[in-house]
Amino acid sequence: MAVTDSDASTARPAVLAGRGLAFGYHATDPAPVFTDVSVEVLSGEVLAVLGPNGGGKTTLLRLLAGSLTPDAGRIVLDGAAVRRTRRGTAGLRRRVQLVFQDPDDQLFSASVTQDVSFGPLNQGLAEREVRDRVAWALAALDITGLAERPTHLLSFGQRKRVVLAGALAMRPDVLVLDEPTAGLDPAGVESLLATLEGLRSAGTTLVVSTHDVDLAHRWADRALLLDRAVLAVGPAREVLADPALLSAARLRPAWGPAVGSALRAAGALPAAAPDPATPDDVIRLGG
Amino acid sequence: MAVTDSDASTARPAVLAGRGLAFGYHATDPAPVFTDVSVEVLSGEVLAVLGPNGGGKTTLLRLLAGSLTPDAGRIVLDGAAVRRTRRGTAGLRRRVQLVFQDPDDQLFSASVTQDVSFGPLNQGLAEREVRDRVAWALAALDITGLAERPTHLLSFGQRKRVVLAGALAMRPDVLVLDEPTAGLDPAGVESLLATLEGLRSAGTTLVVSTHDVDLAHRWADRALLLDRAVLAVGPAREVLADPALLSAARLRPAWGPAVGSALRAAGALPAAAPDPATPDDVIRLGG
Amino acid sequence: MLAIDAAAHSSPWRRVHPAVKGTLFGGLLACALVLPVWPGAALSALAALAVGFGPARVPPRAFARAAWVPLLFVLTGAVTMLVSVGGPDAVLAWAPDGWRRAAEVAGRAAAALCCQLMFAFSTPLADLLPRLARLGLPTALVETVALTYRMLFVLLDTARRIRTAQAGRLGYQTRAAWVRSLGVLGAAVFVRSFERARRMRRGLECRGYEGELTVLVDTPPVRPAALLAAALPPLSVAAAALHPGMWP
Amino acid sequence: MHIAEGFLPPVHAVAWTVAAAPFVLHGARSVTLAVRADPDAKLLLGASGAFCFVLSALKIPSVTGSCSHPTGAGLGAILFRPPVMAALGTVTLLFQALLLAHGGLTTLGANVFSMAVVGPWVGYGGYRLVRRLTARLPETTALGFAVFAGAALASLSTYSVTSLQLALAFPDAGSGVLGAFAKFGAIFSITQIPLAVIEGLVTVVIVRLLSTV
Repeated sequence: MAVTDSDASTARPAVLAGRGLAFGYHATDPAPVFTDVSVEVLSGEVLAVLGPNGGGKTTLLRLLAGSLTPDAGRIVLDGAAVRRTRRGTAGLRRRVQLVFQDPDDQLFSASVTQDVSFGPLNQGLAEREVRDRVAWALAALDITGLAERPTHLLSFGQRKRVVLAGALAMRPDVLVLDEPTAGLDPAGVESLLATLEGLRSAGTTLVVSTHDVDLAHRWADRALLLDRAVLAVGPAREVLADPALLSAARLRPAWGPAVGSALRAAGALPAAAPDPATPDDVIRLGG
Repeated sequence: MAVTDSDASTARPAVLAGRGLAFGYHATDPAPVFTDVSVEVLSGEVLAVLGPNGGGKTTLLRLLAGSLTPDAGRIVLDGAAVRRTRRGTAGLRRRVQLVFQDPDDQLFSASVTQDVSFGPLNQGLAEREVRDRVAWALAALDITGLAERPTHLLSFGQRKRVVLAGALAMRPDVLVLDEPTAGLDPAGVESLLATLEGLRSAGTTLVVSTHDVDLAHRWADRALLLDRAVLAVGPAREVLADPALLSAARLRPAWGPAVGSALRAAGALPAAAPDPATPDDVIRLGG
Repeated sequence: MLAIDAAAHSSPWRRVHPAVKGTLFGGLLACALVLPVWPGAALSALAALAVGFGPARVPPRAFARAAWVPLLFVLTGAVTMLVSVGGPDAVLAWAPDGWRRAAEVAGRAAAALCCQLMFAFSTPLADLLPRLARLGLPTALVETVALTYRMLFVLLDTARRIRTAQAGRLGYQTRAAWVRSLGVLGAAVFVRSFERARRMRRGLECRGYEGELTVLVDTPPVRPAALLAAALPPLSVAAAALHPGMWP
Repeated sequence: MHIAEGFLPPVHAVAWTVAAAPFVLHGARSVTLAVRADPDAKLLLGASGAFCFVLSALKIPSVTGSCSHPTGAGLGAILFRPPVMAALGTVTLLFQALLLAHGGLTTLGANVFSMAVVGPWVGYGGYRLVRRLTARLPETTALGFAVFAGAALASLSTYSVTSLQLALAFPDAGSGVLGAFAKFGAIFSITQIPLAVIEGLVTVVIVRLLSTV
């Protein structure tokens, strides 16, 4: 049942990997979240992590970004295991930036500029370079106009962008995003995706957790299904087109591949055409 | 372009209505959220309120539930305008219960039973009847097993259910839910929908805000599109099948009607058959 | 979220009346404090540990982790009793009988600590709060304390997440960064605490809140037999310690 | 620096409880009156109590390499005034004893006296005094000095009272209470003086940020 991707990993090098990861929140829950999870993040890809709530998505993301230390197993950055020292963790955090689901957990400063400059200042950069970094990050997220605004007067979508700018200002190689589209309206989702796509084409690797099977199906290069263990990992178009796999991960099937098959069977879509990615694609077919 | 529902309102009486509502958060924003919004909530229906973030969904819900007082216009309960007195507001709040998106806004007590008992006790009921109400509300939400649990050790989905039970224990005529499915995984959404459907068939009227066009299309009786003004209101299957209307409200089209039309055009779905509600329906068509 | 609280809520003794657990562990605590340290405190500690790890099934690892900090305090404090300062012969000298005194104080405190921890590990604080009203405290005060309990978990969660986010952006790498990050964190949590209060008022108003937060509190009767049984271990410890003849 | 459960002889434990009682009762009365006057104050005070608890659970770096926690007495006194802080501090200490095993139930009175009574009053006094002395300096600087003094003095006085409480309970065999006070003071000063400085600095950052909001 599991889909493997032995060939995909040969094409691009793994920039980040977790090997045999185990983790549990022992203080409050005797049962571990998972005991043996391995994952490779390939350079330049979008890796989507999907699974039910409580399946360990956030935990895996936090382990990969050095925000939690695994009980067993290790994190490998550019082929070298990350040491469990202060310096080792700092090195990992500098290269891999985690963005949480709730922007309020990460917006702790009074103004946008202050908040985005927090990371670069901690890296000990000169003030001039900090300013450049902040300006660049705000421009990349298309929020230069918000620079002087107090954070508590921003809308939810704006706050999400400021948090992303704060992570980006660290110039990470890998951005790890926990449910980046949660709480955004459809227009907000589209515009955030366009921004993230821009970052990806500029070379940033993206790891994204989501509940949205259709979003992952149309956007991610690879998908990993996680429910206290890796249920499947492989090309998103294959893994997320398999209703049996998705049901095992307590997810609903994606519309795109289901509709694509149905339309192909009905002769309304050429056999070689890709699955529709959005309802608009379906409407366009008819029009 | 606007869809009206003059005929629907004749079938069922309006239990709750807002007429000519205007409101602004003057302390933080000089621009009003909206200046003239009218809405009718029909007895026993599920009314979905959709629109972009910042379009006024939460504000409208709070006005309807007596959590905000309109700058202009009035709230009408069972045909009588609600007075802007303490008693008038208290009466409205008793009949119309609002459940916020974040359960931590409404959970104040250390244990589930204690928290759910607050509303009924506040109504001055005898202890015996309060106990019955609590037991009934917990059973209706399928969380009888959580009765003795501390609220702070519950998952997000569980806390959402406890808040709902707390609202239900007031035996309201109308439940107003702000983004009830936000933050839930697909399995959690399905199970909550089943629970809400149970409440509806027991006679509770539901007003629900959501971003999820497909969810509203398959579940709601009527839909209202709101973007600082009412863009459309009418039967959900009509309003949410109209891509132009949805696009005006900065929403994406729903999959269901788009796929239904495409399949009908391809001859894969009988002309009289309903639109598929979920990807599973599409898969079943092929199988 | 807090280990002791989480363990107490899933304790098999959660349903035992707080007065019964209070009698048992409070009695043992009194024995540890009042009786001759040997064998009184030792017996109290043994009884508390036996009952705690036995029928009350307190998780040993969590217990050890919780006991560590106060034990460190006890040991540090006891160490000072080993020496005497400003004596006639030397500025610093071994205190006469210092070992015995330090051991006595440390032993007593360690025993008392075991009793306190076993009580905390089997009795959620939430179950004690309603008793405050029965002690005659004003309702306004009891409700405020109960709200503090509820909100502290929400705020603790917020503080942890902000801290994690700061750490992810290298906010705790150097001492200077640490001070700045903590200041930012403290200010953010303060602002959030007010925001929480405001939002909770808004949320509760919809549930009919007009100033009172009355809730249904289950008041299981205290069974005299259970109280008696709970008093037995402390009484036995007291008897054994006061009648050394029982000891060979 | 919480005195652990069982560390004080019973007579001392009772005596410190009696000493702290009037302050706590006074604080409880102000809280009760505030809530009766405005029921919504209940939510604010509950949130403030939770804030005090969370503040005292933050980890601050200490010289010994381990971590310690701020007392929060100075900040609490500046934000909420000492009488209210006596009540909020007592709640915090009770919660700490039962939820974190920091401090005990029989030693609650002694800990309340040092952390919820003396600390806040000394801190508040220091804050007001320095505020008056620096009235001519620019506002930000003056506020910074005053807050630093308040927070650091609150922390230092707390640990001094704790040392005194221990010295009274366990006088030195040769030099009595004074010698014991020197001993306890010397041992705790290794960690507590740097902590007081750090807590002072952190509190300055907090108050500066809050005054800009």
